[in-house]
Amino acid sequence: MSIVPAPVEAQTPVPDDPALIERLYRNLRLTRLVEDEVARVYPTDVIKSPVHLSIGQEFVSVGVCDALEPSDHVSITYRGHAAYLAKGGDLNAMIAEMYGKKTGCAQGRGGSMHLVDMAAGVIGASAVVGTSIPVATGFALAAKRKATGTANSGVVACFIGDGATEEGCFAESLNFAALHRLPILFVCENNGYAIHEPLAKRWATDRLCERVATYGIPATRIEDGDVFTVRDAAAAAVRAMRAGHGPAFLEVMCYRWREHVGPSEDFNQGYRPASDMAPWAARDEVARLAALLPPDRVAALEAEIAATVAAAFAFAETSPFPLSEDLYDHVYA
Amino acid sequence: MSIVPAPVEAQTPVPDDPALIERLYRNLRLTRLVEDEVARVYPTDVIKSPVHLSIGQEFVSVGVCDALEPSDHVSITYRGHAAYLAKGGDLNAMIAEMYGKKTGCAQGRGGSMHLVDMAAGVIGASAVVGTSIPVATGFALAAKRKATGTANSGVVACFIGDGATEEGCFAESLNFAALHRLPILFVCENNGYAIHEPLAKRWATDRLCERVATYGIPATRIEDGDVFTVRDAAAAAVRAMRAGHGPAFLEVMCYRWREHVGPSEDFNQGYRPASDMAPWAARDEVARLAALLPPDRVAALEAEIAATVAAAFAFAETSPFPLSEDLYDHVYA
Amino acid sequence: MTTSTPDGRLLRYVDALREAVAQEMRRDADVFVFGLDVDDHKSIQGSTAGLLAEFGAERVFTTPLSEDAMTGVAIGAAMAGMRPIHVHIRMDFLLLCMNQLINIAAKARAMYGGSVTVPLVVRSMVGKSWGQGAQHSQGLHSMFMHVPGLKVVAPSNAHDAKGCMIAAIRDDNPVIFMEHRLLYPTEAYVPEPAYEVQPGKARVVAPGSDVTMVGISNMVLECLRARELLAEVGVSAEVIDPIWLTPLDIDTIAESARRTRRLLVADNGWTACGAGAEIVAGVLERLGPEGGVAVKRVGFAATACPPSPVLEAAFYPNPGTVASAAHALVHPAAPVWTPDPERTKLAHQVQFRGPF
Amino acid sequence: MTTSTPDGRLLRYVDALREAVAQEMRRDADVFVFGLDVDDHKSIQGSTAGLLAEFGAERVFTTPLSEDAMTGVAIGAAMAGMRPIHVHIRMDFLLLCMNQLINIAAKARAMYGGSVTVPLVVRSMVGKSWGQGAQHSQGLHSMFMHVPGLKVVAPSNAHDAKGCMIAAIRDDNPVIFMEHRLLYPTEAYVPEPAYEVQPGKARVVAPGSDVTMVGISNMVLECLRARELLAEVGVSAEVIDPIWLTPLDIDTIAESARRTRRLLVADNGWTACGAGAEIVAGVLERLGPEGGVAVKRVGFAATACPPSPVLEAAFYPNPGTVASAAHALVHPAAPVWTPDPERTKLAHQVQFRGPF
Ligand SMILES: Cc1ncc(C[n+]2csc(CCOP(=O)(O)OP(=O)(O)O)c2C)c(N)n1
Ligand SMILES: Cc1ncc(C[n+]2csc(CCOP(=O)(O)OP(=O)(O)O)c2C)c(N)n1
Ligand SMILES: [Mg+2]
Ligand SMILES: [Mg+2]
Repeated sequence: MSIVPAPVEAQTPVPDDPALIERLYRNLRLTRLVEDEVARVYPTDVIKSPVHLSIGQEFVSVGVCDALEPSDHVSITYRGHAAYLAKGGDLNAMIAEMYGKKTGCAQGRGGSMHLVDMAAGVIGASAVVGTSIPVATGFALAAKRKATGTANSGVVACFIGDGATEEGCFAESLNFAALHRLPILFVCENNGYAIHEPLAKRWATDRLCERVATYGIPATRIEDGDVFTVRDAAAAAVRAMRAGHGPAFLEVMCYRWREHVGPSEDFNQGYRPASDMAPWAARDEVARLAALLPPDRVAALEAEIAATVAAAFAFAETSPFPLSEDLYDHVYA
Repeated sequence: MSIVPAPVEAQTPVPDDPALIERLYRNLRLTRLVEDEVARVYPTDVIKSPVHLSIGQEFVSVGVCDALEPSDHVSITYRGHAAYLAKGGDLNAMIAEMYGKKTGCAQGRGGSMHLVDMAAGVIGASAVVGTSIPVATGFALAAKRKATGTANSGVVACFIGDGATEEGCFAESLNFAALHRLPILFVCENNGYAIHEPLAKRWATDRLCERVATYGIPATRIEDGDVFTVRDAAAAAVRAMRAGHGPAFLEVMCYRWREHVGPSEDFNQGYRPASDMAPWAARDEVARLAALLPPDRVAALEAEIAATVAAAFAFAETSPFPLSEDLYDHVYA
Repeated sequence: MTTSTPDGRLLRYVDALREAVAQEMRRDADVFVFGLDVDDHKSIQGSTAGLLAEFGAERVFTTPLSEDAMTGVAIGAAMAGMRPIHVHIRMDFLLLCMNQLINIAAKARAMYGGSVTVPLVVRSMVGKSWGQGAQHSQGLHSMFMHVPGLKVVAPSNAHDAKGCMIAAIRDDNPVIFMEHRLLYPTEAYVPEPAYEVQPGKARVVAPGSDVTMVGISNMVLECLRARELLAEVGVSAEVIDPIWLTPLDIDTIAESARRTRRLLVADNGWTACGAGAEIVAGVLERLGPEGGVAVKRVGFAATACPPSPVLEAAFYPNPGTVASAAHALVHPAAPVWTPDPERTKLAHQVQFRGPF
Repeated sequence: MTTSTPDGRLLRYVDALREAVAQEMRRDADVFVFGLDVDDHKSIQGSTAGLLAEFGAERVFTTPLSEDAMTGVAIGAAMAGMRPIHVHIRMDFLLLCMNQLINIAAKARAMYGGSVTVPLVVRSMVGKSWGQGAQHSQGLHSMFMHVPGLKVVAPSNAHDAKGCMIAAIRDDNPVIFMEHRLLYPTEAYVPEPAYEVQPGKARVVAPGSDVTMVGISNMVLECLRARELLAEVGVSAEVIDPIWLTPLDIDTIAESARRTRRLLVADNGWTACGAGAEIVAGVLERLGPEGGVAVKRVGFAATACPPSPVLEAAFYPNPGTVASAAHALVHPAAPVWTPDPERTKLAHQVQFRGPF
């Protein structure tokens, strides 16, 4: 079930909306730069925690989150840097968290796998695959109970991997969300692997969307690797949810460029060939969107983003560690 | 989603096979008589354990088990009297178990909700809904590993209720069984209720078979309430499984005539009208098959079965209780 | 407020639970009740009776048979600012919820650096007796006591059932609320206005000087009955109800054990790594070796609960076995004393109605 | 056989595990290994390395991410006569399996009147250290110790890893096999032929007279290191490794505590209702009040494991904190003694290689 994205020339038409293109590009580029920097510093051991990079998959989070309001919520995974940032999560607090600092978004108690920013609507991640799905569904229940019935009613986007769909709570959550018509958009980032295990060793068939649809949930598979396609599909789903139409599902095919956990490429390990990545690298959305913007604008953004990223790492570097006296903080409210 | 069975005149043709008719009738009648007797003695408190009667639903178990060999296995539920008997489970040991006697199939340690007869291929029941599904799947894995590749390769039939399909382990088990092409026939007895809660409060849609089919599992819904239809569908599925075609699924619509737990009718409780039962009572398979047999044969069978049932209750009545010294038996092998 | 005058009405445990929830639902629109069968006519043995009619299906609703995900839904709704009460008719079903309860509910606040709260109540009932068997009878409180971030409570009477439920609903942490089916019909004096029985305070239910008996959940009643039997043979037993198991009021128990020099814990579950082990270890760490305290745990027999009546009777501790074990602590050299079974039966009438 | 001459090879814990499984798979065609990622090139940190190549994909296979159902599959296959080894790379994931393990695996034999056996091994690894955080670091053995019908084992060295694994595979009961990631590279003398380290027998790892220190899993190593530090201040500590937690050899521990009159349990998990509570309560029930034993439990701090290095260091007991706690038991009136951190670091070099 190896998926190849649409070649660049065959993609859906680029929208005639420079502001949108710049917004998406800024988020794509920010995430890429952040993760490149994470990968660069990782061998120096300043981040004493596992990291799961989303390099190559950023377009999914960026496309989906562009359709959300600040008051909406996202539920992310341990591979959640892109969604955290795309939803507006605090960059300084994120890097500080990875450095184990007191200024981290979880005060050094979460680590890279448990990013959270309630102010930005990032409701947290779990290192136990799948467990965030029903929790996100509970947020959607609360959103529905508080729904104003207006176009501003809150929605939840729940990001998961292909592996998470194998957990029983996924099926249970779909049924419940559909039964109660909850405003939740499930977004499956199907990168074809759970760690090193390909879909063929885990899925009886690839008819995931068809299965989800049997709950009465509109389900769409996006194969072209195009951030605009993702954005349009998410925006349509969010509009429908705000109008009370209940949950929706997106399966977005993508590819993980780096190893499952850690900063490096892993094509030398033999479980997947580098050639699988080639078509994805060829239509890298970061590069593509850069090419859609005026070069001087790209340069200006680059300087700005690079400075932001550098400042975040400096912030993390210079922030204090928690004290061992803080050990019992927050066990109980 | 209230289901009405086919009227008697509209059912599938009766097979021209008197031995088959008699075999099915004998099992139907045996179960009915046993449960009628359970219901009769229940108020006297000889059975100090909850009972879940299958009265009205017997045709599902009887039809399916007729397609099985003695060396095949069935996994049953707490509402498992019919399947236990249809698979050839020991009647005396079953009644003695309900009486809490040492001669019970579980030596008084199981009770009505945990019938087991390994010699007959009845691998046990769980009072925690759904938990038996993956266990049955494990038996199917073992069956496949030991498969002779001949027509005698073992298969497993796993009986579940409609409520059990809502548990996550159901989806997990379907995926695994399909992925490994395990010889397991999942049989969902859809009686429309989990305790007093109708499907409409639990299922987002009734597209269960369609959902199961997305795993590549052939799935059939049987609505006519006809034991021959069930038997034929099961036989076809079992043949395919023995030939290595992997799992199959039957959703058999049926109706629970009595209260969820206990011996009585419960139409006075207001959660479902007696009129829902009427069409099912009108095409009661026990009565219908009796009418298909010669009256003297029916009378002879009745005498024989009644004697068997009476003997079983007498056996249970006169069997000794376990001793309190037996308390720690079988904690460890 | 953990004490009361007996001016409340005599109310059954089940009605006290219901009243507590109804009062809190009136007070706070964010409180809702859900779980399998909370809205049917049996209404969890009456404990949710009337709630659907008063508060409607948005706040009182059944669920699919999906305990794992429904627990996550409760957690998410709680993190989003609601106050869910998730109901299970048997505690055994919590084994389907362990991942959500322990990996998420217990940890969310600490793991997210204090940025969220999980004000969640998980109600479940221990289904002792009448052939419930291995999977419908477990008391699993000690597993939850093991886990930081959870609170655990096991009220033994109607007064505490109401006060603990209100405290649990108002608590900003996940609370595992353990009920007991045999307690449902028992009555106590229960004030009508809302009140809290706060976490962390045990109650000396009956004074004594020879042995301290700590009862968990319905074992408080069995200890009181055992106390009567012991009194007949001149043994004076103090009975303590910890009420809240997390946070556990080890001080009150240690103080009593320091006086009586004998500590028996009668638990509503297995003993290995159980609440009794925790209480014994906690008390002895507190008292030090000079305490010289004799200790004993009684609880479920170390096997799966058998439905056959003979075996079931042997499986559970009862006033007779509790009294006998306490007697052996007080008179270690004496021959084993077993109370007259007829008197043990009589002891089953004893009820504790307050004052509290 | 629980003793050996040091004539085995020096083998790493991880290789000892692998060797045990490979030998048993050769011996018995019904043994198979499955679980997430057992067949990839990382092979559960090497512990399943080579098995796929030798035994093929029918006996060594990964699964979907479906821990709940996969546990049921393992139970069913075991009931059907196979001998599954179900592998989890983190013990935390067992929280997804509690229903199957506790409601079915532990109870099946008793609940079905002895008509079935469940010869199942559930391997899982505690993921201590290096920022694993709240959900990848738990030691949940005490929850399993609570449940009759399960056996629980936590070998602390390569010799026992092999012997316990072979015993677990041959056992006709479900065995929860707790490994520790920090133990994987540690070496001990391991005989090449198959042997069993049988359930129910603890080992006195190092003799002493002032205090009995029981270590669980890798805490055995930390106790040995603490013992060195204590020796420098004239305190003689006996170190005991229970090896099997169920069945638990309380006799050996009680016998030691009776001699030393001081008992410290260093656990690889939280203390509330933990293995330490069980050991303390079991010993004191055994010895009676005349024992006059001073007791202390140390274990994980009562919070979710934090990944930040400073907090993580405070979260886990270490040779220094263990030694300090033992010292306080021996010299209750003395001021708190904390070993020199430099010496504590040195103590981290200590390894226990046998003889066993
Ligand atoms: C419940 C659970 N099982 C196993 C693991 C180990 N594990 C960590 S990440 C992962 C793969 C998840 O794959 P997928 O959902 O596709 O997400 P991806 O890593 O590809 O983004 C696994 C199996 C886990 N963390 N939690
Ligand atoms: C996991 C679990 N949740 C809830 C219950 C309580 N309960 C017992 S039977 C039942 C209904 C099951 O319905 P279904 O699967 O349709 O079977 P039926 O009783 O209709 O045969 C429920 C909810 C249980 N025993 N186990
Ligand atoms: Mg993936
Ligand atoms: Mg049903």
